[in-house]
Amino acid sequence: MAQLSYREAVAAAMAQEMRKDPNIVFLGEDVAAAGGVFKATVGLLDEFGPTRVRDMPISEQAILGATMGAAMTGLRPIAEIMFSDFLAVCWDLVANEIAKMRYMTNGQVNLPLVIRAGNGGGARFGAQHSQSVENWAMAIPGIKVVAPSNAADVKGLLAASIQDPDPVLFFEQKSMYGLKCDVPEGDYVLPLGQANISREGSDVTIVALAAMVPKALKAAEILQDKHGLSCEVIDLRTLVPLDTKSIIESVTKTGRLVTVEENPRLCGWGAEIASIAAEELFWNLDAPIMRITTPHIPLASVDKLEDLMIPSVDRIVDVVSEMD
Amino acid sequence: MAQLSYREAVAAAMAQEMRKDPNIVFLGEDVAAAGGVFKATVGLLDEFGPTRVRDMPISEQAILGATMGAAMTGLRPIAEIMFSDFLAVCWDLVANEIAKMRYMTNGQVNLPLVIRAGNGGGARFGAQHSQSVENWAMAIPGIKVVAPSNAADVKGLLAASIQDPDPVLFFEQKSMYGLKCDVPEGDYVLPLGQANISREGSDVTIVALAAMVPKALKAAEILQDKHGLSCEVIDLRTLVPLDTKSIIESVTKTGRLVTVEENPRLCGWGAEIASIAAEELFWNLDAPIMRITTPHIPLASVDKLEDLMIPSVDRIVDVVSEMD
Amino acid sequence: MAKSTEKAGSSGKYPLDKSQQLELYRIMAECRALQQRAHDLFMQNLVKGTTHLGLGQEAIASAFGLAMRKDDYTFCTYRGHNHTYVRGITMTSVLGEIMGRDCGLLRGKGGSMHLTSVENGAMGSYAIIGAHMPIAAGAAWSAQYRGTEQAAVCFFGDGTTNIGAFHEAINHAAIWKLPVVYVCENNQYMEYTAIRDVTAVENPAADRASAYGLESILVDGNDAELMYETAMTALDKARSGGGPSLIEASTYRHFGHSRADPGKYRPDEEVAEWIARDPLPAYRSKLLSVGIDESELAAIDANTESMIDQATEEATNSPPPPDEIAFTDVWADGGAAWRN
Amino acid sequence: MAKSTEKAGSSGKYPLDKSQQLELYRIMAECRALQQRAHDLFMQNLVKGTTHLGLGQEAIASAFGLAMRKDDYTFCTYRGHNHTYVRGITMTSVLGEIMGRDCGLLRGKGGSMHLTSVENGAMGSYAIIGAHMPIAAGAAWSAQYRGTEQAAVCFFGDGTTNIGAFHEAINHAAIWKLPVVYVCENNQYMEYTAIRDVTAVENPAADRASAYGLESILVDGNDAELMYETAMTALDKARSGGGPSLIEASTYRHFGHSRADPGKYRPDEEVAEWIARDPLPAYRSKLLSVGIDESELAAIDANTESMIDQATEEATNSPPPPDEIAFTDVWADGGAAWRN
Ligand SMILES: Cc1ncc(C[n+]2csc(CCOP(=O)(O)OP(=O)(O)O)c2C)c(N)n1
Ligand SMILES: Cc1ncc(C[n+]2csc(CCOP(=O)(O)OP(=O)(O)O)c2C)c(N)n1
Ligand SMILES: [Mg+2]
Ligand SMILES: [Mg+2]
Repeated sequence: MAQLSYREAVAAAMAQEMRKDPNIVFLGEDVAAAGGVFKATVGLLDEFGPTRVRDMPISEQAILGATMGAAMTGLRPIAEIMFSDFLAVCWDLVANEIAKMRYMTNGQVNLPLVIRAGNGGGARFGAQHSQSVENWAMAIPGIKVVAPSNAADVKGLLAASIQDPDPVLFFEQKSMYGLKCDVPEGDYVLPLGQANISREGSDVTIVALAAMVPKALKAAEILQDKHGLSCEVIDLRTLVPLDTKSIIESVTKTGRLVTVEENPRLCGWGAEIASIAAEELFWNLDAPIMRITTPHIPLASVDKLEDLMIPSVDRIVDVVSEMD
Repeated sequence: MAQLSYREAVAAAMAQEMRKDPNIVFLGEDVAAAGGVFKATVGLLDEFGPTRVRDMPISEQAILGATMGAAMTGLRPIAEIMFSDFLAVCWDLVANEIAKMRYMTNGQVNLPLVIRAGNGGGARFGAQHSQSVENWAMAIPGIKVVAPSNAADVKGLLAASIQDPDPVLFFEQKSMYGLKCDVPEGDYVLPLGQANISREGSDVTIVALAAMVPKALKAAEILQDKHGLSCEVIDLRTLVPLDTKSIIESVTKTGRLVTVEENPRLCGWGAEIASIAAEELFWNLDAPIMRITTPHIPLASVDKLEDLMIPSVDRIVDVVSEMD
Repeated sequence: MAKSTEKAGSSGKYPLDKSQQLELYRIMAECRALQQRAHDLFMQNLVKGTTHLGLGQEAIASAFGLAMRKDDYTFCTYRGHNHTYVRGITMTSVLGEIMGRDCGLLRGKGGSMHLTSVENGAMGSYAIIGAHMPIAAGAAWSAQYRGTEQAAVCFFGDGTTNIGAFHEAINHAAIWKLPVVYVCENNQYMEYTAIRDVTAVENPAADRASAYGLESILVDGNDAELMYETAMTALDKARSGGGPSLIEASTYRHFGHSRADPGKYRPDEEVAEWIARDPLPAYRSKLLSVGIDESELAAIDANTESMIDQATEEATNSPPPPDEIAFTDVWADGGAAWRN
Repeated sequence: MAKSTEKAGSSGKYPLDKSQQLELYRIMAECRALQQRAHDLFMQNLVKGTTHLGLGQEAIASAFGLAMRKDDYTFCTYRGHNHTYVRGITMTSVLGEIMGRDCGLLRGKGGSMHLTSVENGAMGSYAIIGAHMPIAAGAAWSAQYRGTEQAAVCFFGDGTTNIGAFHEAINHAAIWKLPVVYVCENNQYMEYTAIRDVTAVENPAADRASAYGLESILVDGNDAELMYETAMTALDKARSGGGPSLIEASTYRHFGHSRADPGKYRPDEEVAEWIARDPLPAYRSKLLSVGIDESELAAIDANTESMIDQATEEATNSPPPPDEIAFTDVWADGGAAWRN
């Protein structure tokens, strides 16, 4: 095991896969010579050269269009959209083209591609550079959605996303790029669609994603120590495919469900999971299902206000400890 | 009362408001000379002239950008995005600019604008021209979302949207443009954020929107006749603001909740409402909450397959009649 | 980077021999029959959903069909029957698709606007304006990267030149010198609005070529042999590393924009003038004038007619697709599951 | 529609009198002080979030600041401190915003990238590349419709010329003859990538003007008086119904792209060459050379320094914003409620 940061794990996973398959190519803005504005792709240009690692103009539609066209014709491209907020300028390519092409053509078109994007708040970048838009992606049939919570998962899940035959939107948590953890060396691939039980517990199931996972774990500790509550924390890792099995098993055991999501409140993935539980686990539930989210408001820039908006450890503790 | 079609009600509402306020202007593709590809704006060019009713190039970003810039500086523009699927090519303007500008500027910017778009399936247009994307809009804080189910509501709600000081995304149901009903003559405005109890009942609450409303009503009839079930049908009419009060009152009475939505399954407005009920009405519920949706699949083109995918009267009857 | 508003004449660099001429005529005639039949079937209420016909515009797709290598890629729009047909699919599969039959190219899942035949290099018909332009650049990038000397050809309309994706795609193709040929079929209208009313320059594509460091190419899109020469020139350039081309070919659609549109916004004289320049009879006359025997053309015509009749029968007799396929092929594993 | 790669010289049509010259110098000096102080505060760790400085590019915003009418509209980017400041806001409000204080222009809700002062016609700083270009066209449309002879000015970078919204906005402005002035500040780089590496033409804005039927305008953006003349020409044209202009002004940012960037991708000689062309000392020398007394400039310098010191103190002493405002002003009623 080596200690790698979240950003280093991005480059490690890409390099691992690019070494194996010369058809993997990579493009984006400032990704080659500069190694990415988040420095997550440093070293790839040096190792793989300028025909495989390429800088693009500020043309997100051209980036994703090129990615799609290349994937249709034998390559396995990886694209970087710098901030996930910018998916809005190329959403047509994601939602209308990439996600629908295989289905519309009765299965003729293969799209083995990955779109990486920096996601989420906490960096005080303001409303247009801090959004968590994993729920935008989850709402579109035909695209897989991954959002890892630590460097080890970044390596394993990004490798899996690159190997996957379907289009994957891979959300990297901007606020976590610097965080290190033990990451398996050598070839390391995790399955898509398998949640991680980050902490076992018997009283309440807390479902979280990406930056919300460490907060949920911290809250679970406090809830155990201060309130004697045993929380099971599920790190979803991927939203599509969704590991409903793990959720169902856990809630069947605990009888209580709380979701913690960073996206704004309405129509988030928490609502999807809460609804699944309200249909399929209704008779197992001992208490109302609680969703903890960023309020349905654009994000403020200044630290003090941003911190009020994004779910905090305290809010999780408060909500869980007050559950019936 | 006059009988008007859904499309005639669009033109009627726009004309009603444009007569009162010379700062209301209208732009879109093929909307002026041609009266819109759905013929929903026929007559407006003749009545209000070419400085108020304007044809645009195929430049959706320019259309919504112009709309936003004009709204910021004293006009009250109405934009048409022909098919709601095309919102994907100008989603940045909706999600990142229009929805966030007032908040980011600490309340400085007024955006009294309306974006009208033809929404939904049933016309056999295939996956890129048939989507129901009201859930995309609901997921974005800062934009109001309206989707009427009949011509009378079109008139009242479109008038209200035009008068509203905030940006409104107004979804017109493509498959309903030809449907007529009694529409109040003269000045007619309905409040935004007020659901309509389309049918009263005591056993089950069915929440529906737009084209799903007549289906829910038809299903309610059958459920009464064949199964002796008394269904209350709520036509949401607007998703933001959301009339949770009407939903809560109804479910408190019936103890059962079913949502019927046309958008694909994951993260739809049905999930939002089911989650609200699972949190706030948990102790009032007598049965699992059921969501009826289009499956999480792009839409097929041919009638036979499209009809299998979009919720039908039969599916509503089946689900409701089998509820515990 | 020269700018020209003059239409190009023939360079004589790619003369067609007689067999090629007959082949070009055959392709055009078949496209025409297909479009006419699609229209007739619609009038008989046998077409489901919308259709966008390229009747009147066949010379462009046909010339490219003849000029392209089998392994080249095409990208086209909802008005893509001709462009897809010329790559080698059957008439039955087109008629079946628009009629919603199981024999349809996509078994009814895509519909008229999405004809695609990957095995023939027809990489899709796209219904959101502009989207396929950057996608075509991607296919060209792939060919360049793999070193195959394949080219990608991307057809689009005049109205498409005003959307952002047009700009991004062509700049990208130019800076990476991608082997892609962008072909603007200027049929003078977007849906119901004349292109001149909404465009800052007279020739919506040709007058913008210089913004990407490209040559301005403006041709008569109803002149089949000139289109062939234009296609060959651009394809050769693409294959030899010379980068992209942007071609503007002027033409006209004889019918309205789509099945719903009678096309009444167009002045009668304008329609008449363009119908007089119909590319198919024009090419027929030309072939007669260069000495090709009328019987050879008549044989092609007769064969075309029997093909389209047979296709109509096959499609009409084909059942609708089975229910199950509504729920397949979202993912590479053939399924549609989003959960375990 | 002439195409030019030569930079324009002065026409002498808009000579500045001495008071205007001193005013232009003052505005530039204040912008410079503001940018330098923002940088220093960042180095002291007092800036929250990101900042994008326009240090080195002040001549452009300043000249427009002088040239514009009070009721004109400006639209700018995340690199918008100068453009917003010249419309009449206080230094305190800028420093307060980047430091996250209650005295900030947006009370911390927007941050460095979103400075806006509607009462001064500064209609927003936009952080998604290209978006403000069509929005500026909308403001110009509003002015045209209301018949006010206001103009909208939209500042953007070289990198922005490759995104779709650029294309859509300028075509729209051209066909409607909107009173909008598009100003490309070509500082040679997008974030870390040289613009020449990703653009099909040498001059990313000027070489594309002809694609919209516009004149190609290429100017030295570090020459304050030439910028003033260029601004006046374009504004007069806009007000008199002559339609939009597209100006490319070459310049350079002295620092990196944003606070996180040391700017190491730029060759030392290139940086040195551009610093030698710093617009502020250049204008100072020019004023001295035309006979303005050094004491007059020194008085401006001294006043600027005391202004920026006072603003720093005010901002530093301002508390952070109160919690409540996080939950206000989503809607026109001042609230954030999405349900009843
Ligand atoms: C982004 C987008 N905007 C609008 C439309 C609706 N639409 C379909 S075809 C069309 C006209 C296209 O004109 P042109 O590019 O000239 O092609 P033509 O139909 O003439 O072949 C329009 C506006 C669309 N499909 N996509
Ligand atoms: C749509 C979009 N893509 C990418 C970015 C990230 N980004 C921010 S600034 C910038 C460079 C912009 O370059 P330029 O237009 O030359 O302006 P400058 O920063 O030089 O003033 C980029 C790529 C963005 N904000 N929006
Ligand atoms: Mg056209
Ligand atoms: Mg720049």
